[in-house]
Amino acid sequence: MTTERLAPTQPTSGKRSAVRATTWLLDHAVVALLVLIVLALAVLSPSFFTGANLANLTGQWAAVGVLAIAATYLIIAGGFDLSMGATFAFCAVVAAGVGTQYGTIPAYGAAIAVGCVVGLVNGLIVRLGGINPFVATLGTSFIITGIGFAITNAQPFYIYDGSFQWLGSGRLWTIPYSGVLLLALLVIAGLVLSKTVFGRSLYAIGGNEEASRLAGLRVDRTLITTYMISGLAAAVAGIISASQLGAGQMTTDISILFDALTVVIIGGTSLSGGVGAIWRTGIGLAILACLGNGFTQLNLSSHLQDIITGLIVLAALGLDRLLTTYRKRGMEV
Amino acid sequence: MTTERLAPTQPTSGKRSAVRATTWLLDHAVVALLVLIVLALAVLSPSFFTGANLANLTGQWAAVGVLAIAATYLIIAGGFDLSMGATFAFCAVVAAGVGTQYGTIPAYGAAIAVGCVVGLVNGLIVRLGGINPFVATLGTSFIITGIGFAITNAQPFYIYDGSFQWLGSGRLWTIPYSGVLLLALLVIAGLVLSKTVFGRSLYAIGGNEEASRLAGLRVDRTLITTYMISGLAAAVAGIISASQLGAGQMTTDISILFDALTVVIIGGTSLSGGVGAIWRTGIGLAILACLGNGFTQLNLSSHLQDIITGLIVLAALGLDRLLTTYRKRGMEV
Amino acid sequence: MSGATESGATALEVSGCSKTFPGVRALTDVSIAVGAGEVRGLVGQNGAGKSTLIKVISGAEHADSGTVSVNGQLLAPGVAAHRDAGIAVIYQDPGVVPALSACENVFLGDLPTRGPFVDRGHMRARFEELCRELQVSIDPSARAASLSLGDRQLIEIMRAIRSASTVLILDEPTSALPEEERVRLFEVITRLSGAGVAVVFISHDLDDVLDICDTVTVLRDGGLVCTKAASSMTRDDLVTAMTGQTIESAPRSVTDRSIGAEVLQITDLTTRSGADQVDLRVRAGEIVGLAGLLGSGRSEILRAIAGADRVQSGRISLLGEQVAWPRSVREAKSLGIHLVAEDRRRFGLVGGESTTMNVALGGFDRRRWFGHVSRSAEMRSQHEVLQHVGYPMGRESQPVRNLSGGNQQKVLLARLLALRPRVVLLDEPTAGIDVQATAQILDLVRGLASEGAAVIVVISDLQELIHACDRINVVRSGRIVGQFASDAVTESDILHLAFAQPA
Amino acid sequence: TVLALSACGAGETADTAAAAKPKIDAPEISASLSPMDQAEAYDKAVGKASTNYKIAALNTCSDLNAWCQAMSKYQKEAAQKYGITLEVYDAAFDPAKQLRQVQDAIAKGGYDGFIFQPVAAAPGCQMIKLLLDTGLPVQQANSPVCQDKDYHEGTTGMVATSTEAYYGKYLEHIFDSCDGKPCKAAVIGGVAGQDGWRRLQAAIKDTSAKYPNVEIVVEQPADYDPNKALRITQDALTAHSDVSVIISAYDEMSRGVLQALGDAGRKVGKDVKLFSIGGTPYGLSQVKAGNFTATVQSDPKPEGWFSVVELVRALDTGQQTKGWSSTGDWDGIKDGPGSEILTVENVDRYTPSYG
Ligand SMILES: Nc1ncnc2c1ncn2[C@@H]1O[C@H](COP(=O)(O)OP(=O)(O)OP(=O)(O)O)[C@@H](O)[C@H]1O
Ligand SMILES: Nc1ncnc2c1ncn2[C@@H]1O[C@H](COP(=O)(O)OP(=O)(O)OP(=O)(O)O)[C@@H](O)[C@H]1O
Ligand SMILES: [Mg+2]
Ligand SMILES: [Mg+2]
Repeated sequence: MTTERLAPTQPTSGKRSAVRATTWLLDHAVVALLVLIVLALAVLSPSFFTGANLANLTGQWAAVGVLAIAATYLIIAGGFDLSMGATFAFCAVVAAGVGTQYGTIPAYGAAIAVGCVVGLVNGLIVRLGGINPFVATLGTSFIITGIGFAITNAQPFYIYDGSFQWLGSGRLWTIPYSGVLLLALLVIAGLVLSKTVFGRSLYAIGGNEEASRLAGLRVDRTLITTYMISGLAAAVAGIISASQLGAGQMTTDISILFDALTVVIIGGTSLSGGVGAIWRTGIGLAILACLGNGFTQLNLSSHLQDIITGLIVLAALGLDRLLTTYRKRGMEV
Repeated sequence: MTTERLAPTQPTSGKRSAVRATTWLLDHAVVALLVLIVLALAVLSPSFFTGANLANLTGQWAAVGVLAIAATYLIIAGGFDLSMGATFAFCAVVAAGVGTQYGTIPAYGAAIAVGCVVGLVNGLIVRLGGINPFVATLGTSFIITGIGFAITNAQPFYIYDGSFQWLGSGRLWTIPYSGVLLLALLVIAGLVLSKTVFGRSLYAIGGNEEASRLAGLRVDRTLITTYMISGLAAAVAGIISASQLGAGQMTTDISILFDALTVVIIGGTSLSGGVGAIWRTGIGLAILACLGNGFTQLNLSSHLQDIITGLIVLAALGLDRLLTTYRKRGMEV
Repeated sequence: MSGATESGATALEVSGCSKTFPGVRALTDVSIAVGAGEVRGLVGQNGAGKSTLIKVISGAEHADSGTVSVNGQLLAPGVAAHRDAGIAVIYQDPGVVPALSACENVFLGDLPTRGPFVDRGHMRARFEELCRELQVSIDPSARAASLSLGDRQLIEIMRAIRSASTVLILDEPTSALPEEERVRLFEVITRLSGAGVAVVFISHDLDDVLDICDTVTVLRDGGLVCTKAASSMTRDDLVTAMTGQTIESAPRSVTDRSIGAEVLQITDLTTRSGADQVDLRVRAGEIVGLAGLLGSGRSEILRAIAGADRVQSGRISLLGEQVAWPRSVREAKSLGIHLVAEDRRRFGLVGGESTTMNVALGGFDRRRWFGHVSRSAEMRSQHEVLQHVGYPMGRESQPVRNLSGGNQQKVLLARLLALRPRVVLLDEPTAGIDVQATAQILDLVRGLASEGAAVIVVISDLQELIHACDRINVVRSGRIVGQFASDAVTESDILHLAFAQPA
Repeated sequence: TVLALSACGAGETADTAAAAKPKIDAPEISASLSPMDQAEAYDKAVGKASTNYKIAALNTCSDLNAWCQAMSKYQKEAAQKYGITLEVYDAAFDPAKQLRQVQDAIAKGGYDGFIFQPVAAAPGCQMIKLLLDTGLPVQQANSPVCQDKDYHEGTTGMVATSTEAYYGKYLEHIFDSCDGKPCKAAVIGGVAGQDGWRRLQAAIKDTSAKYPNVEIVVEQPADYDPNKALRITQDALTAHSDVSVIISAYDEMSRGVLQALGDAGRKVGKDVKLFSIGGTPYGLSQVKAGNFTATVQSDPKPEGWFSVVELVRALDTGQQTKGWSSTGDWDGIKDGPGSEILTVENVDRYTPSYG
């Protein structure tokens, strides 16, 4: 009886460290999930754990990954950009279209310029107009799609050009340049987010916008910049895709955006803002990439793929939830 | 000079009522938008203002409208259901599949049961699991799609049965029964939302969940019920579609959900919860219906339609924003 | 109140209540009994468990063990059941639903119906009745979003007294109430208790508690310390019971500070949000207080000076030199003007971030966007200042939302101190904070002043304000209507001026 | 009917790059035969592979609808008959996924050849290049890539249905049905920007130029969604009550068109003609019932079956089946209904290979 009374008020250091360990474990449960998936694949599919396969994966998920990085920034800062899918397609077309006429540098430049302008417009509408970001970017998404189709008349642009396709088809040893770019961006974006004033400002703004403003942060400027980063990322993803395919075409298919969001969510970045990390998005990306690769190698039906992806999304959320509850408990001990 | 100084502290009743009038006008600006569109169409397309055309419109948008009504409820209460698109398709298949074997009543009943179960599961996950509704229903959406494809093996079900198709192809004078159902549901849902305890609770919960809980509202139960209504609506929309077409087939296309959300948003129901109305959704529906109708009748490019839809979404948001600002100012007068 | 403790039969009885939140024991075996017509005070330090006890009584939290009964009847769980038994609560954090009308807000959770529909006629009639009872006029159809803060609080009070037939509980209702409404609320309490309603009143204002309560219950660390007649206790007794130790009030200390040259001069400040032709002067080492009713515009004046709100007109001089009016918080900060806003959770802290980050945030505007932020370096550089403000060291990396109100305020002060401010603007730095922490924070403010800062502070508790300041300006309808030296002023002088009707 | 074998070793046979020596004793097939006839001839004459080749089938889909399922089934049956191993990759209509699968298949290695069904022409262009770059034989199926009209140079053959020429032929049939009189037509289309709909649109543009009497009054995408088809058809009929020809881009979508026609009290065959596309079991039943004026075949069997045959032929003999093996030239069509265009006159002679 006496000991039980004492326990809550005087926790032993052993108990405290056990709680810490559990919290840490739950916090890194996505990593465990990834390890599990990788192990399962290694056993089931002999060709999974080959250098060539893993190297390919980086290039295959480069476009999705770049979008996911920017989405992570924006979501942490409390924003959202539904127009990334449309901007991605539009920028791919711009790159391919300009590239056929004026060469690679102008092509990439034009796509990036378009992406940044779209991002700027989104940022201005959302921040200065004070409009809900989901809805505002749904609106711009319609507009971008319409404009893209109208000016290309829905025709694809083909571009066969070594320099244009260098990024998409060249390789550093076995790793595609696009994959190298993705890995580099993950590292840089991770460092910027966790170690710079700009990065920490995103957490602060997403966590409490008004308090951040009153602490002297330039909230509007920071968020508009983040929307521009989002547009820029859509452009870079578009360039990667155009360069990998040697073609660009408008499409109404925004599944690439859903892939990117699924990646962010599986990683554990919260849609309510203020919480998340690039390493999480990296893990989420790896999970989705391995799953897709494994599904193909094991030749699972696309229905089963859907079901498993859905269950993993829910599992990631459940873990996150468990973590939050447990952390509260650990905290007071 | 003197009069100007006095004005803010002692507003004349004229000024006050001017403010009221402006606020009212802004609040009903979507109606003006609809009137504008209708007038434009009446001039441009001679066949627009015919009874047959308007009657057709109600049937064409019945499924979208039913989804939009439920989405309005859920969004006002601070919830969200991304899985409605998948549930819609699944329930259409269930209705058609069961209908071919067991007749109309069991078919409709089975679809409704499935819809309610999906809604219940969503509600339980979101509320009892305490998970972000966007993400949770994204997860269930994957799962429903996967299950739907797996059990139907992607086969369509055809049903030629007078009673099954009665709802979709019968007419009251010139109005399709499905259109009559939509109009009736709009009226009933509007009354329930504005005049009953349940309806008012949705505003209360969406506006301030904690205050509602402390005031004795059964927040979880109300919200879970609303998720069930959302599933039910997806089932009804699925039944309407199956009955109109005499067939049901699984699809990955969730554009019907985007249509429904666009309708809700154009109407002016806010995604942040606590604000909105069914009449607004009705107006939003009419705007989207008229636009689509006019574009086909005039055979304008669908790309242009995308652009205009996007602009209308942004305009609706801009108006709402203006209204909020103006209302704040009006209060101080 | 009336002095007489002629309380009738036991109206409310809580026996043996314990409540554990994950990892923290909020209540341990608490039993209280409140008689019909009795006004019971409930005091304790922050986190003592007062609000938790109230939530158990109202049915909003389910106790792990123990029972609640009203008039001898055990209550079923759930807010609705407790409400139907005649228990009503005015909560610490006001909660109205913005999109619903004033009237619907009063009947929230208990809308009257006629057939399937809400009975608006009945609701409105009852609403007008309540308005008359409280002698206020609120448009029943106005959306709550468009009501002033004071009116919203009134809505909550109306909601509570509407259904309080047996027990009325007030959880720090006065912390957001202006004097006028406060007085009216006390009248209502008197009337209800006279009519046999048991009242439980929670406040950190111990004088109020001793003033209006018949008996006082003290909680400490979730346990019951004592219940005594109010007449038999003094303020110091209560403090001792709450803290388990004796605290001397800090002595007034104008003398050990030298007041220097004029640092800040504001002329003709007018804002759309409420400030009206405000003139203010503050000298180095001086603490100037702003007194006024709720909604008088005190916060708006501070926010305008800090660059947080847009101004319509106004001139500002620093150390005698006229400068352009700061158009953002950032600009104000670069002039050395720093604000610690009211409501620290909403306007001060990023709850999910650590103490280290919350303190560091204050310096972000002086740094380049891609400047390196290192946690360990920040922690080292903040060590001294955190220790100085009396922060419990070792918790720097936990999210600040887990800290007590007092410690949260210390984090904000640490952020301020790290910036070496020239002008300091403090809005309600002691709101909702217990006696001990309040004393510490006011000491820190004095420390800041003695290092040469010019300080303007808003505190609603007039006694505290007089105690803390050298000079007090009274604000009414956004204007400065009078000024007092604090060693020659009484609370009633201030109130008199604050209430005076414009000629 | 088309079995025409010429003497061994004579005539201009198909390309030879890799094939120094045939691995199988196969009869020479005249290159003057149509590509589909060459494939059929090979299938009848040989019908067996020399060894158990391992082949990757990079399909546009294999289980998302009945057509995909049937096509994959016939691929597998052909593989079984020839005694080869087929590994199926299912892109589920997603070009991004298909690119990954192409890369995965190449990286995995161990294949003797590829069958490639592009999800879309533009991305498919790069993918077919990647596949050809492996030096292994690549068989194309289902749909053209790049800016090709049909066959892609360097592949072992191309078995497909819906090229622009296929639509053009059908449209001429449709426009001819106006008998040179003024005639208004509405087109209920596919998904904006997608290849199938773009090819149909291009064919409409070209064919319309030849038929000044035909006026296209409505041409709108309906996303292959019967609900949208219903909507657009109703709107088209109210705006242009004198529409006499309706062209629907897919049989399943035509069910929405039919519903709209019924609602408007219009009867196919009496005052309006409905031309559908797809030749699905549902479409055929509607043609039989007189609800569709016609539909045009798109049989999954020849697409699945002969893509395997042509690849095995290349592997075993080094001969490519150059050009477009149109499923319209398949015996199942030629000996059955006699035409790709299925109307009430010939529909009874056609049995689809699925459904
Ligand atoms: N929902 C909750 N989850 C976890 N802990 C809680 C919860 N609510 C209260 N607590 C904890 O219970 C204890 C008592 O809190 P309570 O709010 O009852 O104190 P209080 O006396 O009302 O303080 P204050 O004067 O600050 O209002 C505190 O340690 C608090 O952190
Ligand atoms: N929520 C609100 N919306 C609109 N105007 C408000 C609101 N709250 C207050 N006001 C207006 O702003 C002005 C000042 O209000 P405020 O309550 O901030 O004053 P204050 O003196 O700082 O009071 P306190 O600091 O005690 O809360 C008043 O004119 C009031 O009517
Ligand atoms: Mg409390
Ligand atoms: Mg204030």
